[in-house]
Amino acid sequence: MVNFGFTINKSTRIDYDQASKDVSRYVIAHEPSALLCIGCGCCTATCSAGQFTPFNLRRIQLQVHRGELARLEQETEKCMLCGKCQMVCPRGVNTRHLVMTIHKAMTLYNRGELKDL
Amino acid sequence: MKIEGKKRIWSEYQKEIPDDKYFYVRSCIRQSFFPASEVYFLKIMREVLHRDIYENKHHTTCSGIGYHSDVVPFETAMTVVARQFALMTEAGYENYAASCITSFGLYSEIIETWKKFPDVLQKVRDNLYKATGRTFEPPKHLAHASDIIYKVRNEIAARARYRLVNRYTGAPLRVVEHIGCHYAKMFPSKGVGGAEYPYVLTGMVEAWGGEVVDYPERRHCCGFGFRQYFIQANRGYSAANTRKKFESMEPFRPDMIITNCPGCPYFLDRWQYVIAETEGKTYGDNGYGIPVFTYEEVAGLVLGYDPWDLGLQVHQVSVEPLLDKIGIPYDPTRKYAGKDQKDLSHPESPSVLKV
Amino acid sequence: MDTSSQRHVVVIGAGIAGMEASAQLQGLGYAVTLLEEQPQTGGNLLTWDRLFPFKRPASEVLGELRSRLGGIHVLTSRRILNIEKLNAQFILTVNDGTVLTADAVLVATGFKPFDAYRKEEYGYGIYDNVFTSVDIERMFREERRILTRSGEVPRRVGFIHCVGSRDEKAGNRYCSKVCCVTAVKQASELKEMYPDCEVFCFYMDLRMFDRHYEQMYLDAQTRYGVTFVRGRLSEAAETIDKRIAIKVEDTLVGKPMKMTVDMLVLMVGMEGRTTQLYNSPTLGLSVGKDRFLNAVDEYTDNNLSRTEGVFLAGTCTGPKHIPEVLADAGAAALRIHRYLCQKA
Amino acid sequence: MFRERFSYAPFVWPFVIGLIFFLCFFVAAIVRVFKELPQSDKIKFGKSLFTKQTLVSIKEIFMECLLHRRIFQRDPLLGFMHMSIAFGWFMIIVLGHIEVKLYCPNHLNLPYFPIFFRYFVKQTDSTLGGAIFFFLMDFFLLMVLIGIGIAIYKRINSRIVGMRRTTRLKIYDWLALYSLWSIFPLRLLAESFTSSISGGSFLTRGFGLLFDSFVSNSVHVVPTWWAYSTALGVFFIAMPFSRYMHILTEPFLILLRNAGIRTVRHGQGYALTETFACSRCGICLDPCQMVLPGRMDKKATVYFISNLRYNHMETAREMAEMCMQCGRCVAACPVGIDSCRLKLSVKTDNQMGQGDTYLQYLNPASDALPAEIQPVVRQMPEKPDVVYFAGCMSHLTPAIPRAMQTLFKAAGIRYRYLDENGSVCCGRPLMLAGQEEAARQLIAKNTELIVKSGAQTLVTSCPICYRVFTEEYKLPIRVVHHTVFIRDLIAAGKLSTEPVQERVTYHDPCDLGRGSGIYEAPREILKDMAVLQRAYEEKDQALCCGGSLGSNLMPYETRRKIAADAFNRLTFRNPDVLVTACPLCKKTFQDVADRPVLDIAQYVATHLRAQKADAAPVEETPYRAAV
Repeated sequence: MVNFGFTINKSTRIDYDQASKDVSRYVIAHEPSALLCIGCGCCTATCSAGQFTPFNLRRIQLQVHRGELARLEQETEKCMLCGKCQMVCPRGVNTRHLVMTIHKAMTLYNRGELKDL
Repeated sequence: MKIEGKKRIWSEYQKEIPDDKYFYVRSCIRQSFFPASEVYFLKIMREVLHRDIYENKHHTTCSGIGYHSDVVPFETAMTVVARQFALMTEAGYENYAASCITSFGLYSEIIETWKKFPDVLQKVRDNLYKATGRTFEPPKHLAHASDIIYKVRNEIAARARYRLVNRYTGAPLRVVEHIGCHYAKMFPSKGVGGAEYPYVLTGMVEAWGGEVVDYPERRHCCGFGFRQYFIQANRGYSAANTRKKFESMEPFRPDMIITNCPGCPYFLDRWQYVIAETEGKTYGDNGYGIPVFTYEEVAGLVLGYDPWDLGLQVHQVSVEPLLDKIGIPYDPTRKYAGKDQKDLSHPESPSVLKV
Repeated sequence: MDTSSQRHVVVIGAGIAGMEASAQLQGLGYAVTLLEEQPQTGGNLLTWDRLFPFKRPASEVLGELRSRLGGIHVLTSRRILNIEKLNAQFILTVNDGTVLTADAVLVATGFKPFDAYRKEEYGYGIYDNVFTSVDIERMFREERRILTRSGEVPRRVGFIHCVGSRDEKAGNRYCSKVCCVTAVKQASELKEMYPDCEVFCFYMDLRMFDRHYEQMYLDAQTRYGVTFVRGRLSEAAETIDKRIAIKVEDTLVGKPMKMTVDMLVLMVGMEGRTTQLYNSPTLGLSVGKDRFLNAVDEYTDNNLSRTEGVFLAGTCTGPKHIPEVLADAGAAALRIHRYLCQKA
Repeated sequence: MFRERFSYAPFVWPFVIGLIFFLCFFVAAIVRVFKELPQSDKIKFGKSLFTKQTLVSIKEIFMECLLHRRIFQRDPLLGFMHMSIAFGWFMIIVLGHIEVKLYCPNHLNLPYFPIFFRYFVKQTDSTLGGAIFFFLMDFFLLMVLIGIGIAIYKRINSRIVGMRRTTRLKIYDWLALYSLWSIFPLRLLAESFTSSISGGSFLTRGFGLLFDSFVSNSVHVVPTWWAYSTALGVFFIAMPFSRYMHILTEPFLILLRNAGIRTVRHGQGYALTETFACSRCGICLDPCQMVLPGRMDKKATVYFISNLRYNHMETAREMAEMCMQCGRCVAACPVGIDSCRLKLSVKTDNQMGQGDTYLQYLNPASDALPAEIQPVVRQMPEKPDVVYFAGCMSHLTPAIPRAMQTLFKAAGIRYRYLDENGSVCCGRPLMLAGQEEAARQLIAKNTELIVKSGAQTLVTSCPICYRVFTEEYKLPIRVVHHTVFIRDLIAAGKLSTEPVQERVTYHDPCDLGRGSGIYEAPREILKDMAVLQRAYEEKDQALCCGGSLGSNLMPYETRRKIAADAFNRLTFRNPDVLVTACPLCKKTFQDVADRPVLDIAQYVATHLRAQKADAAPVEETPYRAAV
């Protein structure tokens, strides 16, 4: 191997064909109201944790479905579970449990224990 | 793939390419990296097809590289270009032919600007006159050199000694055509076949017996990108783009790549070596790369010129397997022989990429 | 009925608007001639299988509209060659040599679907597995199955919203209104047909503007499991196995995304049907930059053209869905009635 | 006259085997429970023995385990049923032993002897002593039989004892139930058949004479004693696996509870005792709003405990995650099982992340939080009287903090609004989700902020916050919910309200009422202001609004159904306004309300009598306009 003074960049785009759908499947199976999201961002706007951190449930749950799983376990650990998001969600998504489910799924996924459903 | 659909689009993007009488300007990059290509363009046009192609040794860079690297302002670039046009006007030509794609893009951009803003043109005329005492007229027709070869592709085909056909199987060679970004992406109407499905190189390949491969990332940049290459730390980004193209074309198993841009053949060729050496990946058969050619090189091969005279020894990816496939004879001992058989010494062999 | 004293109205275009307006005018006591270029009445409705929001068969709606045409002089496969105005009467020359006189003319020429070829980068007509929403309806209607070009059941399908709508490059700045709902409908129908097929809708904004449509969207998400991605398709390309590689940005994630689908469905928008008629000096129609016809007043006189005796109805004045077209046609009939009463 | 006929008969064996089996099980269970108790709890228990507490416990055991006082309070007939079986049986056992002691003082008293006393001992009922014993034994037997009769009828029609539904039983329950039902009728038969030999009173003698008129009693003596013994034996063997284990577990539970011991972890120690103490009487079914209107019949606490007991952990976990933690079942439980705590202990199994990764940004070393919060702390007046914590949810009901600020100003109180720019959550929602470790981080951060304020009183508008502030925070200052705070201000004459001509119903928020025992303060405020109409279900019977953060799983449609149902029941008497004292209740009810739903702070602030000129209240938006 030759050292050229640089390495070839990895792609940062979502490659949906290659992305893992396991976490998404797990989350939908355990919290079906995840399907109801329309990405309006109410949850993120009202978020207590979002005041202090870049915690963004709207994006996190989409990342789950696109298989963009890097650091999602740590991301969900920013949530205080205060439940404000659940009160403001116009679609009735069970957001609090959604966070917990994503965290659970990510823990299992990172341990390689997420079984194919 | 429905060819009728493409034909319908090609029919909407036809441009007028004069048959003869061109003022020709060279490319900074090409005359350094692939000098034979420009030499053979002139040779083919003048000696084989008997056209009038005029060249003036006083022309300069168009300053496009500086412009696209954000170091030359547009006003400066326009004045530099105006000087080239002045040389053309002085020589009595009205058709301007550029060897470089970026030049072609810049000329197109400048001419369109002048059309829309005549006061800018006036200002450029004033500036040029003040600086050099020259006057000029914008060209009546602007063509890229590949447009001209496209125009005469059938004449070349009629004189061809070889065709882009696998001599063992009789099947047409699978050719990837790669168009320089500045050819038609900025002004789709200025390119033969438009920007989405450019026809300029496809036309040549079809005329010379090959078959064009349409792969998903065909629109993607070769990775040169000017700024991305010039700074060493950013080269990984440049190479990543090239890799994306190769990953996309790999399943189609192309025999060769034909290009019409100065940077593209260089980067598509050299980055194959870098990808092989950093990631261990090669894209051709048996550990070789996919050979990359300029259209002049391909035209030269088809017409039967000696591969080493066409400068194919300066390619990183070996061309010999392809020459064998077509049936073009070559003398391996002459590969690194310079003028008067002087030994130019052999390059070191890469550890991964087979040469 | 005494035809000699009856006023005569010519309706141009036997689509939904033309048929409905004709029926209403006849009900008001006018003699009506309904002209249609195509061999059948029905217009764009003929090309559709089922209609949102309840997936009612288009043929049923068409049957109902046709059943109201009794007593109306319906002339199909006719083109108008010339229109003259003599005093207050219009004299129309039709391509079969007939000459019609009319006290009022209703233009109900409708729309045509956007020609998806014009979005070159989507590869319609070039790649085997790129289809339009019209193609999908035809498959539903004629083949009862949606299959790829090579006859296989698709495993992943992408619906692209706003093809030829809200797109300066395609020359159409407006929203075609019905495509979003149609995409939701077709995506749901597809999931109903193939529950294991992954279905994606790529949208810019989801415009579920009317009653029941939000419910359709909700059902599509939950009952059918359609995935909605906010992002417009930038380019499509064919892979070696004739699938379609697409590039979009998932704007809500904030990342570009690459995906391979077995079928790509382009939701083509509505375009004004710029026929010869639009240039007729007698009709004096005012054509907008968007190729839809301008009414005298978009608020209060939506059915009035700038020429006395010439009226407008249906999608020739802009994208509309069926209930709007029916209401518009009824309103046009009443405006004609008022005009003819005032003249009498 | 008294004569011992036999001292042994083979039919005693079913009973003896059953009893030995049961006693072994019971002793092993107690040993296990003790071993599992944390060291501190063991000490607590040791210290509680032979103190005044023991007397209290004994009294409670008598009142609850025998007389079933709590069930009586709920429904007299149901109470009578339980009391007659438990107390009657207890008295039969006690009297039986007294009889043995009295008449056979020297007899080697084997456990079966008092049970089959009538068979073994011939006694005359013509003496006074004999007559009294015979009478008492027959009396309590009759008592038990009546209880059994009601119990059998209850299975057919539970509504007569005030229960809309009863529990579904398991196989061991059925076995124990049928054997229990048959024990006393069989005893009656056996004693009746034996009455001509060993004597009897009104019941046994009467039945004995009756039977004698058409069957030969002597033939049936031994078989019926066999049957009686078998029924007892079967009951004892089935008991450890059935719900009847509660009979002996409950007294033990009372002892532990009165020693201050609580659930730490499910399946162990106190929690295990609670699990076994549940009689699955089903009294918790009717109060549970998940059952009605939620239509999740199987999610009620009784089944949760049953799943725990039979170690169906996945189901139990799901039920714990579904429960709203409103505490209505706890309030209703005749055994006093704290099932809310049990459920939390189940939820705690799933800790999200490690203590050091979860909510890392709250770590003092991280400057993400202080940057946002510190300015608030710095702006505080030198020494505010009160630090006000509105709570996360109150930010969704801005009328509440606004009203509180009006009241602070009107009463001339120097306050600091701690979470004006958003807050660190109080931690209770995390606790309710079982995330204890993470909650501790929030508690630490908030404690730091509150203490830094220098105020002597913390006022909060949110009962959820209030509960955790009082239960888990170790704050060195007074913590008060705004209901109490306002009540005290009015009582001290610092605030005064105008009379309002409208009917008001007060809704007790779960965490404020059942959770913190604050029932009277809001009522005192309201009854002086307006016509306070009682809700049909109030105080510890109060309904949950359905918005609860206790449930992780409950879908939105169910919550809405529960909210609508609760609202309808609350407004049964058609009040003009519903007043509550929780932002979550207010917000949840507002979505289903047909009349104004106001927080008590808002209500007071709206009807404040103008007092001092210098404390001009912030103008309150008329709440009518909001509906």
